[in-house]
Amino acid sequence: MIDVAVTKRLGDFTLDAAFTAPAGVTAIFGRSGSGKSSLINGIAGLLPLDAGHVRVGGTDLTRLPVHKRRIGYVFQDARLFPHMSVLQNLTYGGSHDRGAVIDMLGLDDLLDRRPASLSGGERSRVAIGRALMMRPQLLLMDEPLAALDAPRKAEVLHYLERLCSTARIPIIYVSHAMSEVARLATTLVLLDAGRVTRAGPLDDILSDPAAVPLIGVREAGAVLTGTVRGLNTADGLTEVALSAGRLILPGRLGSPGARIRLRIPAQDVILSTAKPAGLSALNVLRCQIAAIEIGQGPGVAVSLVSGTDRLLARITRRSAALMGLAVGQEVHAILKATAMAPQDIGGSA
Amino acid sequence: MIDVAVTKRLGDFTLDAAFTAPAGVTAIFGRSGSGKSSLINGIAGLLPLDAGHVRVGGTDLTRLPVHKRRIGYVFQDARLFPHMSVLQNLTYGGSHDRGAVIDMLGLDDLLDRRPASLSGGERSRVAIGRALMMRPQLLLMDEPLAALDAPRKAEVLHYLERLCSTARIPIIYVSHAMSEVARLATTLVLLDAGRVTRAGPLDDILSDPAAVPLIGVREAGAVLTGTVRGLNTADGLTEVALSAGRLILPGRLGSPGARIRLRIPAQDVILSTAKPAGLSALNVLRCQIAAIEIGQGPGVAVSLVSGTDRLLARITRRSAALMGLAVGQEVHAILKATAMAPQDIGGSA
Amino acid sequence: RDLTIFAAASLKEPLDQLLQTQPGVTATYGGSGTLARQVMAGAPADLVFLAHPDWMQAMDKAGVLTPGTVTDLLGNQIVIVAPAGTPDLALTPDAFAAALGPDGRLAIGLTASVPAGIYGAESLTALGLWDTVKDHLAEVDSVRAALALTARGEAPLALVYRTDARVEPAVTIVATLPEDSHTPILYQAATVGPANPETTALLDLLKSPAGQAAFEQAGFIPLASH
Amino acid sequence: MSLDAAAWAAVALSLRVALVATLLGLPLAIAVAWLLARKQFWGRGLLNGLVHLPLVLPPVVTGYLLLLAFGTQGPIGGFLRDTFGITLAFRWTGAVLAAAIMAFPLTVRAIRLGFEAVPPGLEDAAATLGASRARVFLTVTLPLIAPAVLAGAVLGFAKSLGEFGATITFVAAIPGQTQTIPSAIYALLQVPGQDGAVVSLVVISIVLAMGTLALAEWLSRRMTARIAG
Amino acid sequence: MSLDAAAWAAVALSLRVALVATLLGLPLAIAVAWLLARKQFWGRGLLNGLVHLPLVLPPVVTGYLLLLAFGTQGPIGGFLRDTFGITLAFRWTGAVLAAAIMAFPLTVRAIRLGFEAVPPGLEDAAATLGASRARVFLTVTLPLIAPAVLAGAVLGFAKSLGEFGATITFVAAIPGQTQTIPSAIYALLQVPGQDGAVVSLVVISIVLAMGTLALAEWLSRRMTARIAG
Ligand SMILES: Nc1ncnc2c1ncn2[C@@H]1O[C@H](COP(=O)(O)OP(=O)(O)OP(=O)(O)O)[C@@H](O)[C@H]1O
Ligand SMILES: Nc1ncnc2c1ncn2[C@@H]1O[C@H](COP(=O)(O)OP(=O)(O)OP(=O)(O)O)[C@@H](O)[C@H]1O
Ligand code: MOO
Ligand SMILES: [Mg+2]
Ligand SMILES: [Mg+2]
Repeated sequence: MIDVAVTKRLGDFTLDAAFTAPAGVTAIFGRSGSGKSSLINGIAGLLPLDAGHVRVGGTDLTRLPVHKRRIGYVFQDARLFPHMSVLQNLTYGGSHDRGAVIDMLGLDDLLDRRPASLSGGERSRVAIGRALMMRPQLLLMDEPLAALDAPRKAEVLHYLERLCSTARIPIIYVSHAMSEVARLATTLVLLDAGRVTRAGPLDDILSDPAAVPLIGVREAGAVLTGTVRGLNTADGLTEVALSAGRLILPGRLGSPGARIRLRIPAQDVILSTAKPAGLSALNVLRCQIAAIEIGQGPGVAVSLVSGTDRLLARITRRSAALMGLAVGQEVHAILKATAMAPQDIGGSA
Repeated sequence: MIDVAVTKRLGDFTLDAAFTAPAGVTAIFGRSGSGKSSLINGIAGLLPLDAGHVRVGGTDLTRLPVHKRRIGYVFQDARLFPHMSVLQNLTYGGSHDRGAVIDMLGLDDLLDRRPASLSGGERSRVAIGRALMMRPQLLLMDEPLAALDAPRKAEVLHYLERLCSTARIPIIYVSHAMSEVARLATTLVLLDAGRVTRAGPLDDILSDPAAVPLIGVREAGAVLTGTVRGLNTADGLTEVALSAGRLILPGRLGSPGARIRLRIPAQDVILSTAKPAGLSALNVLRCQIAAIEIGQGPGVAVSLVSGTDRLLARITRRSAALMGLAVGQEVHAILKATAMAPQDIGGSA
Repeated sequence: RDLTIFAAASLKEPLDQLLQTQPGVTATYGGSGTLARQVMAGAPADLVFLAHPDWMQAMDKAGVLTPGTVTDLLGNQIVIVAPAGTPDLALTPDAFAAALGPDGRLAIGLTASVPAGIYGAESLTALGLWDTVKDHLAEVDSVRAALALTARGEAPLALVYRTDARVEPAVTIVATLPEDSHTPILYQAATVGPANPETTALLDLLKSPAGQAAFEQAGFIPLASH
Repeated sequence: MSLDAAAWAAVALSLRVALVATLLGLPLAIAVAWLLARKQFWGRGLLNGLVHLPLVLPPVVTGYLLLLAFGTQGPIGGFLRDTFGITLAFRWTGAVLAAAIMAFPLTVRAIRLGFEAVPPGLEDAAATLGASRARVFLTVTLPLIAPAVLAGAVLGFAKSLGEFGATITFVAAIPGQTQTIPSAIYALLQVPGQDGAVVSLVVISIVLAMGTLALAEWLSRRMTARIAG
Repeated sequence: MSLDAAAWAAVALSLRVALVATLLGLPLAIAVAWLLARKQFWGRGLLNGLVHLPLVLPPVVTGYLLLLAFGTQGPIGGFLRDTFGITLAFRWTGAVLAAAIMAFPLTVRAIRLGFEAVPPGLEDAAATLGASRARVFLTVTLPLIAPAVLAGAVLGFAKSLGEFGATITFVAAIPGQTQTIPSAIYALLQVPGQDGAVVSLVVISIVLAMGTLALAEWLSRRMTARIAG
């Protein structure tokens, strides 16, 4: 449980943000300059607050000096120690999971090098590794993956998920990329001009048509939890049961019985009034339309219910009219299996 | 026309990369540590070369000192001058398009501030503006948008497109994000461990099923060029003609007659053997299967021809089997109109 | 027990020579004012040997000297030197003005503090030369620095002790200031602290004919007589 | 205070000498610091040694060497007199030279540290923006090392105020011309019973130094504040 | 070379004094530089002034002040003698004190510039990694300012080698005890015909200084190379 309230004037900018979050990953999402870095600096104790408090797991850290807070911090700029080797940097705060971290981040060949000769992405990997090896009681990450390429990003995300679920370390994660956020986070805090505009469980906010303008058209979508039913080793697909149907997803996503999180971006959902046939898309869910939200642009957000799960679809206004969609109507939601690539499929929540 | 050959040893790492590119945007794509920054440092004249040459538009810059090359450079780290205001930083190399650049980058309120008090994203916006205002003969950009939020990213991409097509400034663009690259670039250079593994027109490489492993599953896809036919102001959709069909896309994409570039990621394409009906997806193209590439994982890359256009679809192996797909077969490709959000739709090439 | 003499820097050469026969006695040299202040601050000196009586008096008054041991040991002469080869100089304003020229300078120890400067100013005043030279002085912190200025040809004239002038080949003595034009130049010595046979013996050595001869050889005028 | 006109003249002269020495020495100090910090060349070690020499040698020796080189009979002094009509010996200008040379190692060191602390990428960035080496230096490097230049100037100014040995040996202590505060203090110290005047001059020195330091701190804080935003 | 035993003793003593003064002065210089660079407190300006004082005052005055305070009759000197049995006046330890004090402003300035150039975020980063203030200082700050500390030490060492006025005033020039190279040169300068010995000692000074500088440059280059990777 994290309970944070931070008030601070910085020139013309005023940060006045408070939120509480359960264990797990809390994503802080907001435009450039909205105060994300300042907020987590306040949590780390690096920004002296005008007022506020920081509580983690019931302990009040507000009055503790930075080094006693045991809060790991991956800075937006890497802040490696230039006079130390990569290995010395990594182990400065501890060397928990040393081998695993070095492996995951591909740092093996870099251990003797000095930060000055590293590439941008190599630097940020070292910075991530350094914060992980201290095994903090709370981990702050400020756009940690911005400089990483896609395969490495996927690996690190996977590790963070495991860290969060097995080691139970809460993470506060700042990012512009909703795909990262959605995969990891259980709680979402939306920040705008120094204030929290929305905070709560990620699934609720992402599948709320009213939140689409706050999050951005491309980022909205549902996050579902399903149970692994079985794995077909021949074609590498996994069957996942939802409350009212099943999905066939690529990859080995866990052993039967495991619970996993799936993000289904609103724009990847196709609606059909007739039951589709002869399609390459393997996944079709029967749904009922719960709400239709007409936005400013050419799009319409359609909120769907399938069993106890909620989905969000974004289609054109013209399609909605042509299909004659109405609240209460039964429709088929078509999801492409490949569209849910590893990056968007999270481990158990 | 850009003609670059760069050889340089850096510790254990050897950069040995050469490519030529026509005017327009050349994307350099490669994993972290593959030598992207070193390569463009060599082009800018900041990394003394062991051997090689740099020619831009027929002029040999190899022997020119950095400041005479007129090559704008947006660094991976912003490198703002800490003792100057934002405005002084911006105009240090010139003040071409001052108003437009300040507007586009939303820098108006920051002009009197010092870099030390800027947020990460604000810093990188100033760095971009500074390079643009010098109106260079070649623009190098090293992951310039990594710290920007999605709406700002879209704006900057749009501006860069205009810059490239109206001011005819060639751009060399380093990025991990294929969505940025695909939208902007005409030429793609793939770098791996200091060597060029593939270089050529973007469309060819992206729609080549054989290049999928090099680029990454999620990034592969076709880039098509179409002509704007008309705009429906009522529902905000634009009709675009391809060589053998038409697409309905969201947003105002240009006046009738304008040529625009469309990126269609392979994983966003659904195939159907029957002509689909009652779908929310507005776009269905009749295609013929040109090739089927079976990969390592659960996916299959299907290369399609529609008129003179080439598309790439990525579906599961199971679907391919169920549908009995074969080379030469006629299929329907279903594309969601909203899936082609502004970010993936480029201006005329 | 080792004994230490605090002596004016100008005495270095003959005193060192004399002490070669006295193992266990070392000499420490410096400006007279500095040495006197150090002795008053408790410096481990057994005997002081200075170039001007003023500081002797100050020490005596401060009670650091063995009462009644202040002894006149040596005299000296002050002379005017010029670069080698210069003819003799008459002690008249005109001759001095001519020798100095429009912007030539007379190098001299600080007239307020360096003993040679104090004696020199007194003498030049008595001889009616002060007004001629007073705006043409180059005051320096030691006689040796004054000598160097003339030896280097920077100053056409320098006022120094005869003892210094003798050994510098680059200069020649062009005038000797009469002894009655200034208070007698006195090098005094005294023992420090309570009376003590060893220090008394040392003072006696300086007074002895052998001691006096060593200084006379260096150009000083012996004043101590048994 | 119990000071006569000569003493006040010494105060005025000391200020003038220290100020001029600092200002004249600064450009050269910046150039030498730049060479030492940024360039590898034959004789670099020698130059570095030469710069530090006035620190290592007793001031009197430095004064004597100045006399040999810059006296009217010396090679450089003769050249200066014959060519430009400049005389240094026994002039306040000579005191300036002595002070500048004695202060030089201090100033150079501080500025060199400044050069070495400039973030490497910024000058590159300026060059890509089309700035010539000179412009990069004036608009990027120099402003960034300004605090170090200021620190060097303050050290040099303080040293110039306190310089005694080299000055009196080179240009003597001519009241109103070359008699600086330290020479005046030295003279007073050699005379019994002048302690009051000595204390006055020492207090003046201290006040001057404190004033300079306060001014420098204020300037430096302003510079840092400008960078901090 | 035409040097007698006393002159060689002066060389050995100078080296010892300069070395000990530099090493003993360094920790205090680092502490004071840290205070001046990082802390705002009442009396900061005063401390800064006090540190610079030996630079501004004629060395002889500093020597007298030392004599007044640390002499056997002085308050601190008396205390040290009565409490710890330490005597400084007229001992080589006093020469160390004089050299350390004269070198102090130079050393402090260089180190202070080092502190001011430490990138601000790195110490924060170390603190988030659980490092106490002391550990941050020892493992991050100090290594980062090492080149500045080295520069300060070199300046201080050079100054200590060359220090004359304060030393001779505080501890006199007792051969074998307190007579350093500069005092030996001074004494030789008083004697006609000793120019050869003077030149020898000057050359030895220069050689010592050059050697120190070369060593320092080498060390500094090694440090920078380690950071550059
Ligand atoms: N001085 C050096 N010594 C050893 N290796 C070096 C040196 N400089 C760079 N390298 C290595 O060269 C490789 C290329 O670096 P570069 O910065 O060009 O990579 P990049 O492609 O830009 O990576 P990123 O996407 O992470 O920024 C990296 O593996 C880096 O570690
Ligand atoms: N000292 C200061 N004076 C004035 N404004 C400041 C100061 N420090 C920060 N700000 C402003 O506060 C706002 C919040 O900054 P912060 O770094 O927290 O943003 P952010 O959300 O992390 O942005 P980004 O995504 O670009 O990193 C910014 O607009 C910044 O310009
Ligand atoms: O080196 Mo000094 O003794 O300060 O002039
Ligand atoms: Mg930020
Ligand atoms: Mg890079």
